[in-house]
Amino acid sequence: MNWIVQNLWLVPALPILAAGISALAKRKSRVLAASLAIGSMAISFLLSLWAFAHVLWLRNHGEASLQIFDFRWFQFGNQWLSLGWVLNPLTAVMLVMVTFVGLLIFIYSVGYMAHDENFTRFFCFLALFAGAMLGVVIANSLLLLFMCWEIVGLTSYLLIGFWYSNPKAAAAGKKAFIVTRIGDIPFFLGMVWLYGQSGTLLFYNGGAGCLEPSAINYLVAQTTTIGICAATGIALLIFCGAVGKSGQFPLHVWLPDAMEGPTPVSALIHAATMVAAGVFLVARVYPLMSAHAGIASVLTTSTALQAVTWVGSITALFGALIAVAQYDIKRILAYSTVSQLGYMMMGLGVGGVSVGMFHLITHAFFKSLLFLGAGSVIHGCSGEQDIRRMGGLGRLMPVTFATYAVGMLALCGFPLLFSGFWSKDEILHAAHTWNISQAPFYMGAFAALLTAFYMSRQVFYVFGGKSRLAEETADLSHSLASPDTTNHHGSSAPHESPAVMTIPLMILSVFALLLGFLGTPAWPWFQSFLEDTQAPLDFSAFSTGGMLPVMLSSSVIVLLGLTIGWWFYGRKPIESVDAPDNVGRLSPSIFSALGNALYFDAIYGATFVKLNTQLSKISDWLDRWVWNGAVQTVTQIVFGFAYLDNFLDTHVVNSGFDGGCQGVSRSGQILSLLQAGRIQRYLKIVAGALIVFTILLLWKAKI
Amino acid sequence: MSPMSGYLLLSALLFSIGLAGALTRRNAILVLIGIELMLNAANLNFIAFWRYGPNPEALTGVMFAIFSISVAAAEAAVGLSIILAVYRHSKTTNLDKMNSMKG
Amino acid sequence: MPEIIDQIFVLSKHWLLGYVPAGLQPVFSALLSVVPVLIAFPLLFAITTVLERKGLGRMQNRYGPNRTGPFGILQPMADGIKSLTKEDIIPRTADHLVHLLAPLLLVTASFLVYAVLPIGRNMVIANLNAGVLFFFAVGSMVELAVFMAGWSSRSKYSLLGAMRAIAQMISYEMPLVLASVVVIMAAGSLSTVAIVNMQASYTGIWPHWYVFTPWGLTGFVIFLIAATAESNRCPFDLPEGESEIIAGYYIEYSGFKFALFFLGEYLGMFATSAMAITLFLGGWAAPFSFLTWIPSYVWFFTKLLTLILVFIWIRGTLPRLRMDQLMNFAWKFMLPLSLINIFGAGVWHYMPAGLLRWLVVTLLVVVSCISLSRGLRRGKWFHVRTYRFAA
Amino acid sequence: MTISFLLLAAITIAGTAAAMSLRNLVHCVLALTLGLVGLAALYLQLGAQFVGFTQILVYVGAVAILAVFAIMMTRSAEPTEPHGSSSFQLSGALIAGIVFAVLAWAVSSGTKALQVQTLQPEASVNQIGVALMHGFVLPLEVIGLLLTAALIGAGVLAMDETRGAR
Repeated sequence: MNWIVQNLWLVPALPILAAGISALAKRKSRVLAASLAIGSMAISFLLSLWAFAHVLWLRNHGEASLQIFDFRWFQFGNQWLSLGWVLNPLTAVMLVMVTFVGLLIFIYSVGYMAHDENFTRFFCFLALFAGAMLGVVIANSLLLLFMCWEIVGLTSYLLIGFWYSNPKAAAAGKKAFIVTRIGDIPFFLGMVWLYGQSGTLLFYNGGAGCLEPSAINYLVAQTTTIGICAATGIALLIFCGAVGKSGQFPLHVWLPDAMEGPTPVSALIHAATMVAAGVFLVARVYPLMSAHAGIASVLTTSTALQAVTWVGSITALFGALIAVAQYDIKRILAYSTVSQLGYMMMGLGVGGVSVGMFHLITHAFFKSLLFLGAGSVIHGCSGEQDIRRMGGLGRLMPVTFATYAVGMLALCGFPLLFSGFWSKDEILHAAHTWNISQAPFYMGAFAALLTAFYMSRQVFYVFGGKSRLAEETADLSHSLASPDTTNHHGSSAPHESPAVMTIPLMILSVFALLLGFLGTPAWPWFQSFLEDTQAPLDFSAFSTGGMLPVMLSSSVIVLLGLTIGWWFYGRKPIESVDAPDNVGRLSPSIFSALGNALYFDAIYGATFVKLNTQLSKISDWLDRWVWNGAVQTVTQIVFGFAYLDNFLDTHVVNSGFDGGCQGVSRSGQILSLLQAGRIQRYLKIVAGALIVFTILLLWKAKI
Repeated sequence: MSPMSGYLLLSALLFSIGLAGALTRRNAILVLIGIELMLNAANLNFIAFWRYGPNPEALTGVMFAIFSISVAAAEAAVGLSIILAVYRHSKTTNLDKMNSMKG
Repeated sequence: MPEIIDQIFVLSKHWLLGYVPAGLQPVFSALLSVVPVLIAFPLLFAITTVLERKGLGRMQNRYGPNRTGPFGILQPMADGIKSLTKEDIIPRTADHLVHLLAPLLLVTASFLVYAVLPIGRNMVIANLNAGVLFFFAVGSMVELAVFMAGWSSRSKYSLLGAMRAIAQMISYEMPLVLASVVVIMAAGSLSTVAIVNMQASYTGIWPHWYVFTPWGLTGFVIFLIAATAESNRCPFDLPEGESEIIAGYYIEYSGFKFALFFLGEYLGMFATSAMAITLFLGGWAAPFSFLTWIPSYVWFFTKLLTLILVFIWIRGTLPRLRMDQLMNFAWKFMLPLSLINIFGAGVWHYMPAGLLRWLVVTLLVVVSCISLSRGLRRGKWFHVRTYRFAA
Repeated sequence: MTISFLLLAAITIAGTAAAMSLRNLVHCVLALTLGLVGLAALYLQLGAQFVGFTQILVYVGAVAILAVFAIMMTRSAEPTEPHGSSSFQLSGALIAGIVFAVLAWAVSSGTKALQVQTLQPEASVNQIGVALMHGFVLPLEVIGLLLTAALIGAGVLAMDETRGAR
């Protein structure tokens, strides 16, 4: 067995080790923490490249590209609990992506967090997070995956709430933790179910793993009481975990709020890796997802995959709609991420692993580029996040602007040149040929239009026109009337970020440009790499299977979206901070609804949180008016009777009733003896029970 | 009487002595000691069953006894520190006087 | 011929047993093993007292006892006679029974631990499967004896001394046990005989003592320090510091009971020294392969006397610690270091033999030792004290 | 039913009974120690050397000392404790007596059916170690976790609250 396969564990272990060491380090040892984190990540990156090369080598030599290494962890009873890691194309691609993007973000963070006093802690968490994410990627056991998955959840909580003294950040951290936990409970149930059915949690184990044909066939054959086969049930439960982690439709609420964390965290967690973990999970258990009764052919789609598709397409449309009406630069990107994750899920559902994963990889690059660019903008504007207060930054921050534009065009899917185009087009094409329904295709196409629109809106707001930040500072200096403060704020005139931040941006933008050419229809190298087939260079692929019409129409859609964006925002520059949004003027009510994320937080608040309050209010009202009125009426009547009754009572009923009352009170007293807060009395009762039960047991044995 | 029943009887007697102590004494420390005694009686049972039982090579009884001793040690440590904490508030170790939940 | 001299005690025991009826043989066998130990070690105690007093005297530039007998070597006899004839005073409010039992328990426990110490080849009273565990289990009884002595006297000083002694002994028992764990890991056995046998082989002329490994050396040093504290000797003699609590828990004892306490303490010291020898210094094994012709028990007692001299030397050299320093030293330095040492022994076990593992384990131990001592120093332990004199 | 068993049983019972009935708490703990040492000797007699020594190490070396410390720190060494009402004591003793009677009945009626192993089984330290590291790893880990938690918990509980709040 090759060295890299045996020692693949080093890839996640190194960052975790770095995190452990920097957790013990002093708060002042900033250089140590940063160099540990970056160094370990760099080594992990090199190891990942090695692993990638090894997979390529295996492919070229026609060997099985699935390499596993299992070991026994510990024994309980007669069973051994095994863990292990797996190296296949999927792992290799994810490893390289996570370590590379992670490394760039780590370097970027050195500049971004330079002024933070908890620098050391930040790098500790960041390294732990990256290690856990890599653990998710290499895990060959659902249990190991789940463990790392939970560490990822924990670190995301820690990182989102990194500025915990800000109550919003603390609340966002909690929200992210709790919402993803809601998804994790079904995931855990699915895991338990899977273990109960197949007796193993290893994915691949030389024929005995739970993702291998024998186990899958067994699972498909099992039927549950509600009529679906066990495989589908387990797959749906596991998918719930992915829904939580990837911010899919019902559980997306945490992702926008998570933007309270430092921007590198947003880039790392909420663009490149953590949210991708959900998509990755679905890709990892794809054999389980796609398993269904009957013949396992590619054309029919399992129930689980249908669910994935529908959830994904709804999320894609939904996220894009909301992103249109946001003002916070990071929130726009966050909703865009939600939307793009929906795309990935949709791609997984309609087209298989390679389609969804291709978008995941390209998206990781350009979305982290966008986030880092946004971070650079925020850094340059001294923490300002509202796009209405920006503007004109294109001249002041040329590098950021150029790279941001690349990222934006890649996200929009600008035809032919940018990576987003190819990956998104792949998904749309797969959706077009889906045999269940055409609705996901149209939803995806509309989301693409919206994507182009809101991204151009954001870019025009931020980089176009003239700077509106000055207005703000003028106001501030006026209100505070203190030259010192003005000077302090005056230093916040927009400026280009330092090289440690811009260089990662440039590297990422190169990848955002070029990565798409790995997976064009003419040369689908990436897809064939994941699916273990050969990829010929074939330009005729464009014209087959309706590929060309889809490409053309999506190009038109993107250009249309960009044009609309220009029409509304670029044609004449935005004048002032308080000017209403140009689209918002068309239909303010809808726009504000979108601006408030379709009131989803409010809905959750109103339904789950307020339910109690409402119920109690209703009860209060009932109590106050209905019952009380009735009671009052009855009381008056009763009063009348009472006078009559009193006479009878004192002489006839009283004696008997008193006796009853006394009986009740006496029995209460006797019972209260039992619960007197005296431990020894409880112990006596336990001893008495022991006596009684032993006697009963012996008696039964005798007879 | 077989040797095993001798040990079992002894264990039962120890258990009863511990129980009697836990039931009759007023001092929290002594009650805790009584409970420890009951645990020890159970340990004697485990060892006796291991010695005379059908499957001694599995070492289950010995293992049980070892784990139970560890648990008893942890229990004693935590129990006694609880008593200390309570004493700091109420200035008594008499169980009858510890009848208030207030700190 | 050397074998016969080496085994002379074992052989003579068997020879003697031949004259005993078969039914009584187990009893006599035990008796023949126990009685020599019961005689030899108190004798050693007697020698040590005079040795210590004379040694300390030399270190303090005086003679020490030199009146009784030639060079004062009969001093222990005189001491014994004095303590036997002294009046045995029991305080009026004392708890008589416990007051009486405390020194007896101390001495009994101190003697019991000798059961598992191999004094020479094939010379051990009981080769127990869990010998090291027995040693520490019975050794922990000493704490109870100390408490009984301190509490039963009904004196504040003795109770305080007892509490100090127990706190100290419990704190140092942990590094003591953990330091010996490395040896148990290496030997794969809790039996003292097996541990010594593991060390009684040679590469060339060099023995396989555990002290000649980085973890073994660390363990040995920790063990020695903890043993000093366990036996309440200087510089850890706070429980009996004259300037603070007069004589600690045996303040109210006089006469022969006092002598018993003294005996118990010295026996405890011998026992821990013997354990240190057994665990780290190869027990009765000769230090070089060409010296194996010297009988094993001679080696054992040579090593024991050397260690005792080290103890005396330490006592004559180092000043007494403060109570908080003592506790901090145990919990913040010794305990973590011994835990790291265990880890180091594990690393040693799993690395291939060679120079690399020497380097790695040494580095681990040294680095952790330095960083832990830095941690101690930050809390201003052992810093240079400056005084301002009235000018 | 050998002499040594009877002797050790007598020591154990005498120790524990004294521990539960003496008035002075320190005497109680000392008597308890005696009883537990007797119990450890019984373990040795049954061939469970490791458990016996562990019993001595844990109970004599740690629990008894701990109890003594607790007694000292709660000032309950003086026999000022007023015994509960005699009816309270009587009922407790009665219940304990009945429990013993029932258990004795169970033992005497139950052990007749048992096949009794006459060979002395072996439990060397090696075997125990192997068992701990193979079949009983999970309990061992759990116990380790429990002990750590107990260590921290006991420390926190016993910490002076004015210092803890700082």
